[in-house]
Amino acid sequence: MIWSSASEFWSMGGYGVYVWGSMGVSAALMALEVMLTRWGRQQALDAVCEAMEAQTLDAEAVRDPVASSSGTTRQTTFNPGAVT
Amino acid sequence: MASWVLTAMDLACQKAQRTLFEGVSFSVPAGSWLHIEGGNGCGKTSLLRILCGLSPAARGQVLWPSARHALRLRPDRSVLHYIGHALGLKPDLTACENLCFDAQASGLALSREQALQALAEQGLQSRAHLPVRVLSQGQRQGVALARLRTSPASLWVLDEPLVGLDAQATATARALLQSHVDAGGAIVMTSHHDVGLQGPGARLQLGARGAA
Amino acid sequence: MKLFHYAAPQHFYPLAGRLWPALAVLATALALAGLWVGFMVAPSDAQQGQAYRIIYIHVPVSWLAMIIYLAMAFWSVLGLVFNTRLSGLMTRALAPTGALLAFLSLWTGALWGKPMWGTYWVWDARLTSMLILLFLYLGYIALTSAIEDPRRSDRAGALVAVVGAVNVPIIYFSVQWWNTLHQGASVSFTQSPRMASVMLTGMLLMSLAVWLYAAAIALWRVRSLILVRESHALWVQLLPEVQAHRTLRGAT
Amino acid sequence: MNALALPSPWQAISGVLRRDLRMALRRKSEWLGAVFFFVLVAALFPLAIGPEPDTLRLIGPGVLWVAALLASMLSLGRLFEADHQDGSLEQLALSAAPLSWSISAKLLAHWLISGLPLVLLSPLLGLQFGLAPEALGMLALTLLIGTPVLSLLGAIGAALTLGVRGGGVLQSLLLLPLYVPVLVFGTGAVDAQMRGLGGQAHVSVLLALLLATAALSPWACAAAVRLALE
Repeated sequence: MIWSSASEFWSMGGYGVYVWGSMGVSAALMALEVMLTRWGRQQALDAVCEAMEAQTLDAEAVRDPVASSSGTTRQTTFNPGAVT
Repeated sequence: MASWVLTAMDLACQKAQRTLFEGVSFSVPAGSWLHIEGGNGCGKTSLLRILCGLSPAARGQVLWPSARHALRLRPDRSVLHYIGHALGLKPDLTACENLCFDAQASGLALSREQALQALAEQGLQSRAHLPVRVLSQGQRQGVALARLRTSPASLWVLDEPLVGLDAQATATARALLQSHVDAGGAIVMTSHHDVGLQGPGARLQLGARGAA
Repeated sequence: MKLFHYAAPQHFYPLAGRLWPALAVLATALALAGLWVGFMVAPSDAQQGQAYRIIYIHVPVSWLAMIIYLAMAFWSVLGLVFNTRLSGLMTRALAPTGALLAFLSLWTGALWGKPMWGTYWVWDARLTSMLILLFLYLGYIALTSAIEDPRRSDRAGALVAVVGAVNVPIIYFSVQWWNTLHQGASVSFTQSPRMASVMLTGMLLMSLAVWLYAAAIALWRVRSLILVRESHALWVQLLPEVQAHRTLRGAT
Repeated sequence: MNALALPSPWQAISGVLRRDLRMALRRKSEWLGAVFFFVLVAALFPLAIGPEPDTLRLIGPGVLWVAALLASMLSLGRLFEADHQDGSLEQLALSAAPLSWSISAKLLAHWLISGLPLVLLSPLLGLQFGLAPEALGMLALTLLIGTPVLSLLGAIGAALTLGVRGGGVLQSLLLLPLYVPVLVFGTGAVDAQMRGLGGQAHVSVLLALLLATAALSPWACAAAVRLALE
């Protein structure tokens, strides 16, 4: 352990702003990417469920077109597009 | 022309992850025609583009006719002639220039006289030297059909060939198609109204699950 | 053939599912070890004092930004040649992480430049090339998200990645030439500090950590992309997590 | 009455070339606009930076090269977009001649219309920046070699973003990184010339870039165009 005290560690020989600036931002952005990927996962699961619902609606439309079209036609508005 | 046949085996097409049609198989021998029918958005144009090798089929395969053997690779203008919704005419060039340059750009030989004669047969001789942009939609369709007259291809793939034509132009177009089939060529076309071609032919209903 | 067994998204999905958590855990362990060595064990540098410790994040991130782009080019060539669906998805999964690491490389490079040369931005050959690499990443991401049709956007993206990869060495060479040509007052960035062995181990540990982090994130993201891309396939709809999500959605 | 003999692909290429040139001559507004853009941008910088001859001489090559680069990028939209809209790109894809050959003919026509005028105008504009005669000569030479490379690389961007919403902005984002080597060696040659070192090294690298892109770009464009036609 080369640091005598915690404050010396944080000051980093006077360059604390630069060292912790770069380390901090890197850690923050990586954490942000992890959260974004988790959010993307939920979006993907939503997309699959909506696709399944769209398919069941299509199946109904083929079986009895009049009944199903009169009901509210669910528009699959969600376009997964770019899931980052 | 040696006897050949255009065969399509178990074609399927997907657009934006939705299957437009699947299990479509047919064969069009020389001297016959195929009329593809179906509602809007059932994939008629996509099927034609697959037949031209422009877009890939999700499943299945197409064998194109050629003088010697069935071609597996992509066909070209010497074997097949495609007219889509967009007619492929340059608006700034005159009808005659369009025919000549298009033939030359596609690696085919065509003289001015042949082009002018084809336009005359289609009843457009008076407009042969006008820029295409001043022509009406029906006349542009006529220019596209005139290009068909000069094409060496034995297989014609036509998307709505008679749309926008007046009665007289429709008659000449129908005669052109009929003469091509009688001369041993083949036509695959989509059209909302009945073209009424005689001779061996078939109809293909797209859109119903697992078309014939 | 075994190789192509995992080229199908259906088989790659469970494999990625098992791989990425393991890689993530390994990455965090290596990162902690690397940081400990880098910040607690390694001595301060003779000339640069404590500021040199930024290399423990700057160098790994710069390496990875370059390696990820090459990986994207590799997957793209695979996709163009073998027409496998998975390659387009894998390239698309790698791109955001690569772009992030390229940006971090510039960010940490600037923060290191300030104490060393008094300016945040040095037109050094490697920093400039990294800036251009960031543009290549953004170009790929913009193109693939602008094209709706999945198949076309995969292949267009693959073309851009391959053309970009062919140009990376040419760009680096021309920027290097340009830098030496206009050799101004600023000291060049190229002579990195003499590496004491313990510093080197710290940096290598961090490089491995960032490498595993990138792999884990990419595999995790490719799973979501596979779900979206194959949402119409039956095997996706029968997945346990999809069923669980469906009941959850049904409940709300 | 069918056309029988199939002429060689060279005939097809000359057909595409003559057709594009004839169309460009009939519709001058498009490509003349790009040339005027080049002249205007080159005229704006002295107004912005001041008439002081030394600074103008220093920034002259860089400004003219960047203006030429932006002007050639401006005229890229016209390369495939019109043909894609009216269906002639499909007919070209179905042509008996290989698609990459037809595309190289289109690129040559595009360069003759958008690249060559820049080369011919550059000495004239160079005078505004007070460049010495040899520097003007080197500038014209580097543009003569460089603008085809800009067209060849730009064609890949144009083909990739064919029919894509917001394609123009996307094109510049895709192409600017690829334009860096040409810009560096183009301006470097003129700079070296002005400092008396002679720009032969830079010119040879520019020629290498030209040969490389001339070999690879038509193939990549053909692949991208086939992709866009799907």
